[in-house]
This record gives sequence, C-alpha cells and structure tokens, in this order.
Amino acid sequence: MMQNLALIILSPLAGFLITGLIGKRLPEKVTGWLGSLAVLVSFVLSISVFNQIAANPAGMHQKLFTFLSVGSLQIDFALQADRLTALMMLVVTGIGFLIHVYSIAYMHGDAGFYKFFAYLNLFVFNMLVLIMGANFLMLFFGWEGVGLCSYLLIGFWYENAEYGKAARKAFVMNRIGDLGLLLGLFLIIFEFGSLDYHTVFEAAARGDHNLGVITAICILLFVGAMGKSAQIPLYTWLPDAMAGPTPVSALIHAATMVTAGIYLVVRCNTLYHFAPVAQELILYVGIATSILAALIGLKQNDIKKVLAYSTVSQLGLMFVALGCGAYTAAMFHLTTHAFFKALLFLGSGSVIHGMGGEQDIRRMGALKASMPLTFWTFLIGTLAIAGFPFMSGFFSKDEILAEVFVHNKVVWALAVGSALLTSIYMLRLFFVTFLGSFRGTDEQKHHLHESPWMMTVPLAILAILSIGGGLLNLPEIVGGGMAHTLKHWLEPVTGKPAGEHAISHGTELALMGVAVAMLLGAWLYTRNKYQSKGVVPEADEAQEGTGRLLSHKFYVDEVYDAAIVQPVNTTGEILYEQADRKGIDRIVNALGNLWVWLGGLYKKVQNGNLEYYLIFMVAGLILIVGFNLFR
Amino acid sequence: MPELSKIPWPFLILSFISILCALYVVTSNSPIRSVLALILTFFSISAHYVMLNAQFLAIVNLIVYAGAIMVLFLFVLMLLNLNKETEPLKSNKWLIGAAVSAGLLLLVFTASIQTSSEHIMRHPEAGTGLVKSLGKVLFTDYLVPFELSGILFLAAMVGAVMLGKRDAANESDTEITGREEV
Amino acid sequence: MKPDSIFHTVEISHYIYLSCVLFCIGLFGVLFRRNAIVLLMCIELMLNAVNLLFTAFSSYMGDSSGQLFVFFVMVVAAAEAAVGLAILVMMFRNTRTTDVSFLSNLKG
Amino acid sequence: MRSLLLIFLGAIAILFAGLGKKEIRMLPWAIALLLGALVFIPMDWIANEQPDWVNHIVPYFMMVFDRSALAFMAVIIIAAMLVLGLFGQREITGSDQLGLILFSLCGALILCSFTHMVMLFLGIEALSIPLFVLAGSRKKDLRSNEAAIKYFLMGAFSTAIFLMGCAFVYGGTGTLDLSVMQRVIPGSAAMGGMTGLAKTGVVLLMTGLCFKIAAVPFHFWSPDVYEGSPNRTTLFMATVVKIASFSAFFRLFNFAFSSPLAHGNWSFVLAILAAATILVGNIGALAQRNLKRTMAYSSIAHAGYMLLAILANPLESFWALIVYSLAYAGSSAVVFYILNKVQEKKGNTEFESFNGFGRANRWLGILLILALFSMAGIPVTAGFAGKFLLFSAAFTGFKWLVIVALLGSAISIAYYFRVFRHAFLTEADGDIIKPEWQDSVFLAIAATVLLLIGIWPALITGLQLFELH
Repeated sequence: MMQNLALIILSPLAGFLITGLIGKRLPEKVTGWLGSLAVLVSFVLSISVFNQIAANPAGMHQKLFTFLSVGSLQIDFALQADRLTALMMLVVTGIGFLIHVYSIAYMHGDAGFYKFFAYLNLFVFNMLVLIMGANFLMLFFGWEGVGLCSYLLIGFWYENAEYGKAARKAFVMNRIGDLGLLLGLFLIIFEFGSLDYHTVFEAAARGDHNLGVITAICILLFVGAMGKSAQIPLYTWLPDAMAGPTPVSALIHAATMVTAGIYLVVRCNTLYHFAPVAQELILYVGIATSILAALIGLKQNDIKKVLAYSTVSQLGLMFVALGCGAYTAAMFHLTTHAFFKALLFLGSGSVIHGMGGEQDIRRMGALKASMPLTFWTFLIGTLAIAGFPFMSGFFSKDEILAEVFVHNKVVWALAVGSALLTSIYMLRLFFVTFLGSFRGTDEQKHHLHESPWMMTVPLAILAILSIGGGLLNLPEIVGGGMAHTLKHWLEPVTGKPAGEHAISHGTELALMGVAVAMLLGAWLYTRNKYQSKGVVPEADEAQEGTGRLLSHKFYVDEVYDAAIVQPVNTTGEILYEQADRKGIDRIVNALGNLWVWLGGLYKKVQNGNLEYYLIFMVAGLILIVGFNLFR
Repeated sequence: MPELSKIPWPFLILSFISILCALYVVTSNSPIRSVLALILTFFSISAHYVMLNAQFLAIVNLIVYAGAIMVLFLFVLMLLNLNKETEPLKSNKWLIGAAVSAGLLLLVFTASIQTSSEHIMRHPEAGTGLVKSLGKVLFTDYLVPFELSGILFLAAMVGAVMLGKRDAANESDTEITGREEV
Repeated sequence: MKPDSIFHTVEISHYIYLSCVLFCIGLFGVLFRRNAIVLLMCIELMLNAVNLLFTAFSSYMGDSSGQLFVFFVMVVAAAEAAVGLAILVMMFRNTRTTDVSFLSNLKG
Repeated sequence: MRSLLLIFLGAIAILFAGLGKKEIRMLPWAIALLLGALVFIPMDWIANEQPDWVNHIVPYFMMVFDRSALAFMAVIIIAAMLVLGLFGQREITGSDQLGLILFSLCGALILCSFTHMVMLFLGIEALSIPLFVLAGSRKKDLRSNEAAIKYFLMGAFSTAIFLMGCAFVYGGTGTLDLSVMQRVIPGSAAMGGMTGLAKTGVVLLMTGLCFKIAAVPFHFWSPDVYEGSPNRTTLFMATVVKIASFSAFFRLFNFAFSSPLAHGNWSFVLAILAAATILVGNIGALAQRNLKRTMAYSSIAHAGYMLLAILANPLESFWALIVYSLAYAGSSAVVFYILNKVQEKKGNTEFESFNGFGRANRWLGILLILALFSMAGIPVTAGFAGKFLLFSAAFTGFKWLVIVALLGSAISIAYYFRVFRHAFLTEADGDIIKPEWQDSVFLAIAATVLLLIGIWPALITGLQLFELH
C-alpha cells in the first residue's frame, strides 16, 4: 500500500504531461476527461489512504530518493500522510475533481482548452506535493509550484500589459512571502540541522532550543503564509487574481492554494507552541485582515471581487483561530470554507457563463427564474458562509468565535463584527444578483440560460457538502456523542491542547444566539434594502447625495442607514481607495520601482568610459585594502 | 621612514633616477619620449637587480624589457605614426583625481609595510641570482611553468597574427560595423 | 663600493618603498593618460615595480623562487604586450585613434 | 593531468592542421578531444593517485590533480563542450580561433589544479590572453574592438595588482608554495598574527581574482565586454572563465589562506564585496533593454552568489559550488544559443526581438523556460539546488549575506520574467528557428544537466563520500 502515496502525486503529473503534450491533438472532451480522471484517481487513492490513516494514527511515510545530502544535512524526496495531510488531500483532490468536471463545460470552446487542463493538473500535483511532502523543502517545492500555476492561470486570458501589471503585483507580494519562508527554512537548518518534519518537531518538542530563534522561525514562516494566504499587507494580489477563469478562482484562490498558509502554521504547531509572540502576531494580523477585507467587500460590485474579499476575510478568521492555538477550529473552517466558497465561486461562474461574461452585479438581477439550480445552490452557499444555523459555516465559524471568546474578548468582538459584515455583503450580493429586477441588456436576457449538467452537478454536490459539512466537528451541545470528530481526528498532529478552554454550554449557546441574531438582522436589512426597495448599488462615481437622505429622514431604517451603515460603507470605500488601492499597492509598486530606479541610476555609473572604470576600480581597491588593514 | 643619510648613496641615486624617469613616463605628452624614459627606468631597475645580486634578471630585464618589448612599443608608435603627435593630457580634475588615488594607495601600502618589514628573514645567499643556480631550478622544479609559458607565447603569437592579418577574401568590401556617430 | 656590500647595507624596506612608489607612479599614469599605448606602458612600469619587489625579497631571503617568478612575469608581460599592441593596431585601423576616451559605444 | 595534456597537445595539433591550404572541419575533432579528456576524469577520480610518470613531470608543489581539481575540471570541460558544440557550426572560423579557445581551456584547467603561485599566475594569463584576442575577433566591428581593448587594458591593470599581491604575500610568508603558505600564513603569535604585508597581499590577490569573476568593484568591464564580444566568446567568458576563476579562488582561499586567523581577516571584506556584487548585478540587470547585456549583469549577480561558497565552510560549499557551476553553465549555454539564433534573424538582442519566440518554437521555448528558471533559482531546476546548497552552507557564518542574496534572487526573477514575457506573452509572431541536429544534441545535454541535477542533486552531492584531497 505504500506506493499509494507516490501514485497520488504522480497521477496528476501524468495528467499534466499527457494533456500538455498531446492534448492539442485530442478532442476537447477527451482532454477534459483525461485531466479530470487523473485527479479522480488521486481522490480515490486518497480515500484509501484516509481509511488506512484512520486505523493508524501515526501516519505513513514514503521515501522516494535522497534529494540531496551535504555535510550532515540530508534532505529526502519523501512523502508522508498523517491525519492533517489526509484531510487536506481529500479536500484538494475532491474539490479539485469537481472543479475539473465543471471546467470541461466552462472552458468549452476556448482556444487554450488543453493548456488550461494541463495547468490545472500541474496545480493539483504541486498542491499535493505541498501537503504531502515530508519535509520543509518538499513543502517549498509545492509552494513555488502552486504559485507558478497560479500566475499561469491568472494570466490565462489576459496576455496584455494590464495583466503584466497585475501579475507583477502578485509577483512582488509572493516574492516577499517566499523570501520569508526561505529564510525560515535556512534558520530551521541552522537551528535543527534538518528540514525533516519529524526530526525538527521532535527536537523542538524537547524544548531545549533557543526560543528566540524559534520565534524568528515562526514569524518568518508566517511571513510566507501571509503572502500565500493573502494577509495584511500582502493581500491585494488576491482580488486582482480574479482576472483568471472562474474555476481557477474557485480551486486556487478560494479552496486550496490560499489555505496553504493555514496548513503551514498548523503543520508547525509544535514550533508555534514555543513562540507565543508569533502567535499573537498571527492573531492581530488575522483579525485586522478579516475586518478590513470584510469592510472593503461591502462596496464591491464585481461578483468575483466580492467573493475574493470575502475569501481574504475568511482566511483572516482562520488565522485568528491559529493565533488562539485553535488548530482544529482553523482546519474545520478551512474545510467548510473550501466547500462553500468553491460553491459560491462556481455559482458565480455559472452566472457569468449564463450572462455571457458579465461580472458586474449591477447589471444582473432576477436570475432566479432562468437559473433555478444556480440560484438554489448559491443561496445555500450564501447561507452557509453567513452562518445559517446548522449549516457548515455556522458550526465552523461558531467554533472559532467560541475559541476567541475565551482567548481575547476584544478580538472576539471584532471577529463578531467581521462575521456580521460577512453576512451583510454576502446577502447583498445574493439579493442584488438573483432577486429584484433584471438590469442587463436584452441580448443578455435572451442569452440567459441554465448551465449544462457538468456545471450544475458539481454545484449540487458542493451544496450538499456545504449544508452537511458541519457534521465534521459538531459542538457538544448539538452533537452529543458524535461531537468533536475532527478534533479527535487531528489530535495526533496538533496534540491535546494542555489548557483546554472548555466554555460552558450556556455561554456557547449564548454565542450561537448572538450569531443567529446577527444573521437575522443582516437578512432583514439587506432584504429590505435590496429586494423590497430594489436599491441598486450606485456606480462608483456617483456618491450618495445627502439631499435624498434628508427627504426620507423619518424612516427608521434610513436613520439606521445613516447612523451605522453609511459610516461602515464609507469606511469600506475609504479603506478600498486609500489602504488597498493607494496604500498597499503603492508601497508594493514603489518597492518594485525602487530597484528599477536604482538600476537607472547605476546605468549612469556604467558610462562606457574606460577612464572612469579604472578610477572606480582604484577607489574600490584603496577602500578595500585600507578597510582590511585598519579594521 | 628610515633617515635618508643612512641609506647608501648608490641606491639613492639609482632610485632617484628610476623615480624621475618613471614620473617623466607618465607626465610627458609625447609618447615617444615616454618610451625612451621608460627604457631608462628599466635600465635603472636592472642596476638595482645587479645590486641585489640578481645578475640573471638584470640581463634578462635588459634584453626582454628594454630590448624586445620597448622596441615593439617604439615600432608600433612609428607604425601608427603617433611619433609626432602630442597627446592631449587630461584636465586638472583628472590630474588631481589620479594623484589623490595614487597617493592614497601609496599610503595604504606604506601603512601595511610599516610593521612587517622587520619580520622578513634575512638569509642572503650569494649564488641565488646567478644564471647557473637559477637555470638549475628552472629546468627541474619549474619545468612545468616553463613549458606553460611556451603555450602562452604560442597563444599570444597566434592571437597577434590572427588580429594582425588582413582577411584577404573580404577585406575590401567589408564595412566597419557598429559605428555610432557621436 | 662593491655591489655586494651595498646590498648588505640597504634595508629591505627601502626596496619595498621604492617599488611601491614606482607602482603608484605607474598607477597614476594609468589613471591620468588617455593614449592606450601609454596606458600599456604605464602598466609595464607597474609590472616592473612588482618585479623589483620580488627580486628584493628573493635576494634578501635567499630563495630563488621569487626571481624565477620575475622571469615568468617578464615572459607574460612580453606576451601581453604583443597581444595588446595587436589589439591597439586593430583598433587604430578602424578608428584612426588610440585615445581611450572615445570608447563609449558600449555602456549602460 | 592526462586530460590537460591531451587538450594541450590536441590544441597544438589543431592549430597546425589548420595551417594548410585545405579547409578541414576541425570542430568534430575538438569535441572528440574534449570527450576524451572528460573520459580520463572518472578514471583518475577512482584511481585517486597520479601515475608515476605524472609525478615525474609535475612535482606536487606545482600542481596536484586531486579530486577537488578533477571535479572542477569535469565541470569546465562540460562547459567548454557546450560552448563549442552550440557555437561551433558556423561561428568558429578557422583553426586559429579553435586553437585559442583550447589554449584558454588549458589555462582554465590549470586553475583547477595549481598548488603554486606561479601556476596560478600562468594559468590566469593562459586563460586571459587568448580571450583578449577572441573578444576582438570580429575585426571590423567597432563594438568588438572596443570590447577587446577594454578587456585587455583592465585585465592587464588587474594583473599588475594581482602580481603586487603575489609579491606582498611572498614577502609576508617567504614562499610561493601554497601548502607552505598555509602553514606559515597565520604568523607567529609573537608577531600578533599576520603581518601587514601578508594581510594586504591577500586582499590584493583577492581583487585580482575578483576582476576575473567580475565582482564589484572590479566588474565594470564585464557588461561592456560581454556585450561587445562575439556571442561564443561571451558565453566562454561567462561560463568557462568564471568557473575556472572560482575554482582558483576556492583553491587559493580555502587552501592557502584557510587558517582561522587568515580567514577571519579576509572573509569580512569578501562578504561585503559579495553583497555589493549581488545587488549591483541584479539592480543593473533590471534597467537593461538588451538581453545580452542583461545576461552580463546577471552573470555578475551569479558571481556574487558563488562568492558565498568561498566564504562558507569549504566542506559543504565545495559541492554547492560544483552544482551551481553546472547549473550556471548549462543555463547560460541555452540562453546564449537562443540569443545567438535570434540575433542572426533579427540583427540585435533587444528584448523586442524575442517577442513571440516561445510561441513559434515550442521546444526551444520550453528549454528557454527551463534555463531561465534555473538561473532564477526556481525549483526543481539545477539552479535551485545550487542556490539552496550555497545559501544553506553560508547561512551559518553570514546570515545577513544570505538575506541579501535572497533579496537579490527575488529581484532577479523580475528580469528573467521579462524575458519570459517577451517570449511567451506577446502577440507578435516570432521567427521559427530550426536547430541543426548537432545543436539539438548539445541542447539536450544542457537540458538534461539542468533537469537531472534539479530533481536529483544528490547525484552530485553524493560524491562527498569520497575524500577530496
């Protein structure tokens, strides 16, 4: 059975080679199904591995060959599967397969159809290497690989200057992250003399290592995670990445790649255990990201951008859980988020497909009638993410909130705020898109149709998962004997938390109540505003006139609107304009331009004149000799 | 710096000549005069070699440097008809820059010499610099580098011929490429 | 005075200073001059300063390897001069000048 | 020794065979020569002792062909084979050029095996003098002229400085023999360590070698000379010369000057130079519009990374340097081959000339990606393995330098990506280039090196089981 591990990663690799090399000559359907089949094989094998791991908590390990050995350092090309990996494997291959099938219909007729599947397969391969690698170097290979596929797929349709700009941003940000990760790796080699998970964590668990170095390692790894998982300040690339085809957004930028940072931190939980400073940092960065992205999400009108900011916000929430040491909660939310966010993205893809490429929600509306299946699944996704009782998002978010509540009340309040904002922007998106009246062109209306089965079946499956995903880790008050399945499942990896902050059932119920109440409020507000009144978000240029506000001032919800919602919205807008587009983007661009500017400066030094070169050389010589002598 | 009075006068005079000639080489604005001054410098350095009991090198220096290499320089100067031209010297900016650089380098050199020259063991052996003893070592221990210098010469010769010869086939119709008018 | 006796009265440091001065004069020339042929001559001057230093060390330490090194330096200097002058002549044929300040096609 | 002798004799034979009026195709012979030389290396490696006749000719204090020498020799011969194989078909005219390249290669091989300053000096000169000529071998091209004259004048100048360093070290240690030097150079405790003479001498030697590898601030020649020289010469300079100089650097500084005291003396200065080299190389490359010049700057940056090997613990960094050199040689060969072909079609090497290249030429496009990845150090190419090994070896001693190096390699991806963008993400139709079968063979060799070592660097680093000396 050991060969299974290698087969799991080799199958998508074979898929990549086949579709990439001969896919051009094959009919579209064959290429598409070949690509999907490759992932399906991985999925089936993953299930078998999962079953074995269930019986054997220690996990499996398979060394393929020695990658390199120098001095005392030896790094193997080795795969492993433990309970954390097994969970991720199912998510990646399962959702990956559904998205492959979806893409067969979605990408139908595209000139680069075979390339798309080759890239997708390559992505799955790299993602599997990332999660199944038995050491940090394998993780880094996967890390770089998924990043690469992400660029390739973002730029799939946009091979022009504008894309170049967006890609450059993604590039610089991920570079900063990778720099942190690599430095962390070198520091691990320096401190532990190995990159092997087992060796490193075993050594770290003994607790006799320099805590300063471990903290530095943890922070550097987190910098890597920030880049990949889009946290402040390295998050603005993710909304821009929405330029790629929608299945890509669903697979890479919602369900799998962006969660690599979470996986990394959970994987290194032994190290983080010794680095409370790093954990605090994660907590604060996470909550700040969550709030910021949720605020910005309120004012977005591009259906995919809303979802993108929502992803950033949810990832922030997962980091909040990690910051509290609640690894199970983070993994739980990661899993359910993968279900419902993939569902939402695929749903939006279905909408975009139906609308003939339209992405602006202001030109949609009343899609319920023509796209019933998309409507219902999207509704399920929305409710799941908004935390409708007993759906997956309800349990996972609730668990995070409960953990934060114990850990830090202020952060909890902020997290609750973020959850509320999430409900609002998701419901707004839903109402504006599917209800109200149709605002598109006649041509679009005529063209409007439900998507083919290859797109709707994955939607349906994901919808079922979004509803039932909560079963993975029910809280005690609901699940009784079946509670905390995931927590027990992950215990071999995350260990039994020492000071289990068990909160009383009463408090837990109260927290749930708060969540439900908030959802209800958000539902009423958005329903009133966007469905009943049919308010359509204004175009970006037209600001809400104060005059109109005044004329309706005796309406309670208008007051509410002015007192709370408007400031929140404005904050979102300002954040988007100032922090996102101007602040972080400018800094990142400036960071890139700085080097180019320095390059231009250097060009003047290299002026082609031998005399200058000679005198520079002599000056350098004098400095070197003098410095060395008088040092 | 040791006192000048303690230094034997032949050394002083020779050094004086060397430095003077060297300075003339670098400051004269006529290449031809530079060459001649350089030959004089080499003669004075050969005299130093004699004083150092390095007779073999003294002779080789005269034959190879002053004889062969400098004649080559003169020949090229004549060939290129640069003997009459006076070369425009660089501006004062360059003069100062070059002088300061050279001065500073001299400074760091002397600083590094300051403490170390007394550590040099003094084991003068009379016969070291003679042709006989040098030749013996050259053709035993130093045989490999000697052969290697043969390759070097061959390579240099081939290279010089390659650059110097005119490509008979396409000499006339080949335009000079890459010229960018200033 | 016999050369031998002079040799015994001159400190090694004098030779070191002398050759450093000659070396720096040569270096000054390299920086100051613009005729490629003169530049090459200045480099030859620097090489000679090095040779003098080697010979002085060699004689004082009674070790023949320094003087043999000088022999090889001379060989290489000859080879270098031959190639260098060939390059200069080639350049002169194309540009009618040996002034290095005009070389600035390649830059940036 | 046998490899060196073979190449030396072969070079003379090829030179004289070309004197006749009849045109003979020399290139296959030259490549066969290199192959033969390469075959000797594993044989010597396994035997690990020199035959008696070698010991008679070459005393151990002049040259030693130990395993560390053999490893570098193998890399250099492979690099030279790629140069000849990829550029030989039409580029090299006449047996004189071929002979000069082989003579230069002899110099490079000497730089792998010297144990005496005389051999080091002669090796450097044997390497350089033919190159001065080759840089100017397009006689009617003013750029080639300019490259030759700049290279020559700066090279001769740096030789003078290098020799001054030799003289200082000779004065400071009383010997030119590296193994004696290693014993003597820390100086006695009474003298308080190294004398000023030796200290300065070591640094002057360092600057002389820094010139050859184009490290800041002695790098000024390299962008200009690389751009102006014919492509094959540039590739030869970028790969063979650079690797050979690094071999010399490694041998000199990690053998003769390796005692802790001496190391502490020169390592800090060298670390600063390495950092400056990495930054200048990468920053300079960012501002370029011309691929050839970009490659020149990138080679400066690569020299900076490779300097890390000199600084790190030699036991670890030796194989890192070998892997890196192989990766560098392979990827440079591929890029320069493509660059040369494009220049033949379009007449220049501006980035715009590469528009649409990757679309028009599928396999060459994939190769180009592979080479660029390797240069940028993206897994799983040989370049990544090399960088990883280098950086992790240097991390213990020079953390700040590794951070600078990582920053540099992050910057470098920007300009490698620019090449990629022009070749793949532009609409224009590129010219279709059909490599001849000989070229394909050598391209395949380069690609194999890049991929195989990238996926399995243990292939090379596993050799550490053998004793080096």
